[in-house]
Amino acid sequence: MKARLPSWLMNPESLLIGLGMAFWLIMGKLDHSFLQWEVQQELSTHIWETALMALPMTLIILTGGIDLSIGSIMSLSAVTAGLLHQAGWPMPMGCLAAMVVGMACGWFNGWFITRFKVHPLMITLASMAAFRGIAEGVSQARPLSGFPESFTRMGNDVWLGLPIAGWIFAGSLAMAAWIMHAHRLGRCIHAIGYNEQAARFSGLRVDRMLLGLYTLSGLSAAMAAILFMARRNTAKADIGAGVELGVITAVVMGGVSIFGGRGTLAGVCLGLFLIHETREFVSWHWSRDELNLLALGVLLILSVVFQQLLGHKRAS
Amino acid sequence: MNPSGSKPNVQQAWLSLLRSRTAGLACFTTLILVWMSLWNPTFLAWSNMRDIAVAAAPVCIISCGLMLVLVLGEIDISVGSMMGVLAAAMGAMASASRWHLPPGVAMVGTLILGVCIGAINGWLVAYLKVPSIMVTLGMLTALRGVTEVIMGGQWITDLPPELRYLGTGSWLEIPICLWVTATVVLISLWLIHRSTLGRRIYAIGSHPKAARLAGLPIARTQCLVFAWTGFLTAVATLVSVPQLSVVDSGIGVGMELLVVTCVVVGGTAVSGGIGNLTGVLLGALLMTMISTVLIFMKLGENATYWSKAIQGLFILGAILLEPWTRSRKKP
Amino acid sequence: MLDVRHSGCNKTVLTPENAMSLLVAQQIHHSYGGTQALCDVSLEIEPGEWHALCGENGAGKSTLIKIISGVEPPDQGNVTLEGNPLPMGRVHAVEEAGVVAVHQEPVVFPHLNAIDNVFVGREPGRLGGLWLDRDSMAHGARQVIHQLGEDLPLEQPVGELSLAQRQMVSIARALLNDCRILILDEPTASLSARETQSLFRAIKQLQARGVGILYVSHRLEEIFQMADRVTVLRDGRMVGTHSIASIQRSDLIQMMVGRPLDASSAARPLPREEQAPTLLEVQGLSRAGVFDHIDFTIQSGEILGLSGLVGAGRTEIARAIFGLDSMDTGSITLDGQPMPEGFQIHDAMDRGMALVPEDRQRQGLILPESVEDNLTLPSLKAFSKLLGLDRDSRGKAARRLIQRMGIKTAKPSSSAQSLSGGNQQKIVLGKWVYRQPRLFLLDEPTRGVDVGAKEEVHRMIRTLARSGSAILLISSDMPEILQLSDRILVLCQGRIRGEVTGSQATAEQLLEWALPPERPDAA
Amino acid sequence: MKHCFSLLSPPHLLRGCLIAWILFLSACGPSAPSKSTETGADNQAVVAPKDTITIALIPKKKGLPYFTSCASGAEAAAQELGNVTLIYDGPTDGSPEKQASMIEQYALKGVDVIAVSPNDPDVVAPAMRKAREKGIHVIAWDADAVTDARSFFVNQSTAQAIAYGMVDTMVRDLGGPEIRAQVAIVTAYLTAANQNIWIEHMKTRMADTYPNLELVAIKPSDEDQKLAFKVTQDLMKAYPDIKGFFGISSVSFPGAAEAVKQAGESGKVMVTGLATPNSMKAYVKDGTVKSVVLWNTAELGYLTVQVGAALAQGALKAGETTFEAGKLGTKQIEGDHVLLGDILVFTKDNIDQYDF
Repeated sequence: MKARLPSWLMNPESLLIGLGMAFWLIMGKLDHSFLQWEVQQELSTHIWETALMALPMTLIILTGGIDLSIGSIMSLSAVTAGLLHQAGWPMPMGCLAAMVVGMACGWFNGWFITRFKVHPLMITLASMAAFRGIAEGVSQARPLSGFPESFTRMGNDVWLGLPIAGWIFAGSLAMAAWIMHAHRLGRCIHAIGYNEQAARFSGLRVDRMLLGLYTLSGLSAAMAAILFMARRNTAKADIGAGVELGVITAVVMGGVSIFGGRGTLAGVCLGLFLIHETREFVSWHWSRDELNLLALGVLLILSVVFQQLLGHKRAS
Repeated sequence: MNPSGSKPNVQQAWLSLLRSRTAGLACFTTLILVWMSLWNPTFLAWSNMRDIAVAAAPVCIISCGLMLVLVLGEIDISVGSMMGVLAAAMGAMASASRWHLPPGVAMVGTLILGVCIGAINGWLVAYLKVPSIMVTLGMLTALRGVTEVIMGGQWITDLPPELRYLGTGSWLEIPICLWVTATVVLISLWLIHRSTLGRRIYAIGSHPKAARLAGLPIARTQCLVFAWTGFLTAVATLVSVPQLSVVDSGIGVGMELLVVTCVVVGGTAVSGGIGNLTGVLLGALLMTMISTVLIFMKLGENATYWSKAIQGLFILGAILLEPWTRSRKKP
Repeated sequence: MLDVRHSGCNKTVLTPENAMSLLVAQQIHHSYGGTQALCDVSLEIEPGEWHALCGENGAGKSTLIKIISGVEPPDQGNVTLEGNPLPMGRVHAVEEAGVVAVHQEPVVFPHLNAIDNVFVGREPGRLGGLWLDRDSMAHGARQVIHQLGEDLPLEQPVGELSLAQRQMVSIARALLNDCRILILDEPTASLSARETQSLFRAIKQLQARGVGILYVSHRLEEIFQMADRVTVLRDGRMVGTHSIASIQRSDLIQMMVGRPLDASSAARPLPREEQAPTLLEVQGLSRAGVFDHIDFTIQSGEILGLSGLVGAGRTEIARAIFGLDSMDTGSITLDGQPMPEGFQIHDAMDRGMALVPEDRQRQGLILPESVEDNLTLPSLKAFSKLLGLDRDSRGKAARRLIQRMGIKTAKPSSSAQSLSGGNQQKIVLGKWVYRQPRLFLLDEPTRGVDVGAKEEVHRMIRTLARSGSAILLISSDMPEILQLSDRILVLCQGRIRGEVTGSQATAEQLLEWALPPERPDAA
Repeated sequence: MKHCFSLLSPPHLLRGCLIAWILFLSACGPSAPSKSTETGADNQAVVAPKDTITIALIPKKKGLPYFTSCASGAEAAAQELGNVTLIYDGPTDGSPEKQASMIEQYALKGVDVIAVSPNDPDVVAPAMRKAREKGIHVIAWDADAVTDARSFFVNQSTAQAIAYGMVDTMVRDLGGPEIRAQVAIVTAYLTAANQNIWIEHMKTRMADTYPNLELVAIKPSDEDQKLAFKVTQDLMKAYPDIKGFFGISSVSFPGAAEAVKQAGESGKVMVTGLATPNSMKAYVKDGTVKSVVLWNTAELGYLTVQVGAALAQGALKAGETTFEAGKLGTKQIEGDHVLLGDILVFTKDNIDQYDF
């Protein structure tokens, strides 16, 4: 209570920045080759899809919901695009169809959630199995590859120092930031997360907004699927398995309250960054995948505990 | 108080039971059993029923614990990885080529380890006030890493016969694991209906703020319930892993999702306060039965690829069962 | 022995009676974060005394109760029961000692039934607590609820009961213990007049047994009716303790508020003379089991009071008019234009309706958000431009509203939960005022609001009516409805029982209409 | 408009970022001089053979005893050669995407040789090609990759040979090609690339050579021994005439064998598949499994490292037909396949001689 830290030091974002700095220092001491720009640039390709899906996930968690089905939506969209490509559709049309399918899946989630008032966790737990199952069924679990080079180039090209996927993420981030900070939707999302009932009583169209957010989440999963296909030149029913855990981990690590309301996009970006750097560095330096699992788990718990302790100090 | 009202009350209770999710699940299960017995009478054979029960046993055991966690308004998604660690630890303790401890010590050690991991989860949740989904999400990842470290790239292929007996032996023609499951269910029934602790768990999950004003020991209860879940996970590990001769490093992968699905399908509210053990057990039975049903339906090869979709729609149906009837009742 | 202990703490002035006091709280200091909630507060309660605790919201009443009942340990000070110090900060031990509290917000667990609720935390057990004694629990619960003169479905989850019944369960929980001191924090806020009376009867019985009662209420008439002594708090400090016979109502208010109240505010409304156009017309509004064939009209500039017991369907009617709930049959016509079939809240809002809900904290406000955000939430669209929100004009509008509604806040960006109840209520009203609605549906606009703020809210309601808005006022507060309404409708069991012009209404008449004709309380 | 931007970067964030940037520079700072020497070393690696060779050996899934025993052979080769640094790492969950990420990492790190056992050839191919463009020798081992994504394949056995081998073993165990029998396959995931290639070849073999074998079901075990066990149990009951199971992943084989054993059908229902001898010893001894098909895994790892080292030193070039593989002697090269040679069949008689 005596020497109180300034308020800008007492929030999750600052804590994450601090952690990030500590990491960079450790990395620099242990293995400076890791910090080279080319290395970072190339390794960044591993995070863009997760990052892209983390944006709508942030908004959804801010409203107090969750979407576990994004990995499965990814696979269904990818399989759609792959099958249509095989059927002779031009790639852009295939991608468009994939996005439509992704949005349809998200809309389906949102519709059930708003229509039946079932907890999003339950609905998306079920649709997670259903969507992947459908993807497996329609593709008969076959890999679909051989996409045109003009398409795969999208996954590998670098423009102004950033991979194409990075630019897509940056664009989406700018849009999400605009929504959250400058548009009235941002206020509404926070309001719904803090107190859905009061938001309804204030005349906010909560159901419509939730429907929109889950659809957006589906769309982002479809876009992630397209980026994946371009990068790895293949579409299959098993892509995106387990990706939802990575996305949710990044979001909660970024200081977004799992109960809704509290959280910022800046925090989520830092969370994504921290997770990405940790994961890449551990396998870069120690080359032991099991340590990676250990490090990520411990990092998540520690960062949340720290956030909690800081938050506690602030409250009392 | 209301002597004339006792009869309608009974009637009302029956009606609400019929409308409840548990009844829906029971109907659903019966329907499947009848339908499958028409399709292929061997489905109802004792051996098949026994095998389904044995497969459902670990899920039931863990669900008994996880249900209480959900009733408390928390969640534990680390049970899958916990099972992996416990299996690895049990194997390493008992294996002749590793620590070579007596089987009894290995058993007790596994149980203690389970309680410890659960208690760590509980401690972080109860005393450091970290949301349980984050704690257990972290544990889910970290414990999987620990499993790999313990295994060290080698599987355990020499479980001692005493441990194998837990998984494969039977008493009075009924497999040991079913006896254990029955015991766990009985203890859980007592815990829920006849113990002070059970009332506390429901009360805290129902309204945490009121629980604080009523002076209930919230943190202690939370810690206890997580430790209990850890203990039950260890029990499930002890009776299910020795059914197989090889302890591999992938044991329990995806278990957390299966168990959460069962508990939720069984009518436990994600927001706490509501949970019915019968429903949860039915849910667990139903979820483990699906794969057997799909095999007995002898679908063609193409349809094999649709089995996951069928499972998914099945879960969706089971979850929507009750809200659907609820929303239909409204004008 | 008692004397020896008391002589040690001689700092407060001890009157001879103090030696006999049942409960003594001495020099309690407590602060939350940086704000001092209680400062040097002392209190004593004698056996069989009905001791009222008064003060505006935020005066520290609830904090004092939390400390005495052991929910929170004080920073300084001690509490003794019959000379023995109470264990601080341990609810369970304090309850064991015989000090039981009924908190403002009913301490009930919605998913448990009434029996479990009554016993939770102190279940009787056989075999050393390993086996719950269900029979004796059911018996005990039935007995204690009977003692309250109430009839509750014991096996039903409490969440399905009405608010009043839940409050009863919460009180039954407190009565279960053989208590020496019973603390009641606004127990009647959600009770109807009849239920209040039966509660008072039960308390009287306890009083006769020598139980000391610490009673908090905003309803001054209750205090003057029942209490023996009253202690007044203001801003966390003691103003004084007085025998109720020795003070006047106006004195008490002045002690609470710290200034004399505007006398004119108590005046009854004048009969309206000019005939204004009809704004809202409700015809044949019905929903099975909730309300039945509701017909009424409101004119512009009129305040229509809707009276009745809690659970009579008042809130539900307001919700249906606002499009929150569906209705079976009936039509709603606003300004000559019928509302479309199955209209939603935003339709109602767009046509100029506003609803101030009964539960301020849960339905009215986003507590963690700022005053500015709360004030502008329903009118965000008005500040939206092509490139997003126009923050300048939004901030300006919020500041204007803060000034106009007289909201006392450090800055527009402080969070709503840091404000007192009265100021929070002003936000809920103010957020609609910006939209300039033509019809206000006010559901208990002054529940749990202190006297001073209540006056301000009343003034605001009058101003709104004078400026031409129609107001539907739902209130359980009889003086309030009598003071404000131009016309009063009384609901009973979902039907309109009677109508009277405000100037002719009497409390007795309203109460008579509100009570069900034959069987009491058909729940 | 201006608010949009000011709010994208709250003041505390700006301050934090500034400090972070300074610290980042300080972390990079001291590395600047050594960085140049490092890149110099990297260039050297591409241009000319050098003293120490770094080989990254990537298995399909780390933690499988099969790959652990391969790694032990690889380690032996590395020690024998003396100038080889061996890195053995792979995804613990067997995710192809993670495997591809690892290939990209090693390519960036500038190792000399990357040896991949692709879990899904299509997914890892782009990463392997990218590594080759960087001048790194990329070879496939254990399972073949897309042809243009690697220079050599250290071939212990092709997918076709493995598949044919399993079918042939099953027929032999059942008692000859004349016997009519229903068989089922318990695979890993329905989407598992390697297993799917094997299944295709097995189907061809059955259709072409053994028309009496009827494949009644292909069921996934999701890499869960428990599920493999349950699926086998169910299949035996749903198809009472079933006579043989193929357990074609390392956990579905023991799972299936255990189910057959517990049903008391040991010796009547045949189980075969690929597995390391240790995990199958019990079943081979009690007759549930007659023969287990595998190769000498340690030698496979050994040969892979030998080939990698030879490539890095320029000793092995495309078009050669033989290769000197240390203590293994001379190995044949067919096209771009370096052949390991003999398949091992473990039976009751010889399984005790192997410990891996």
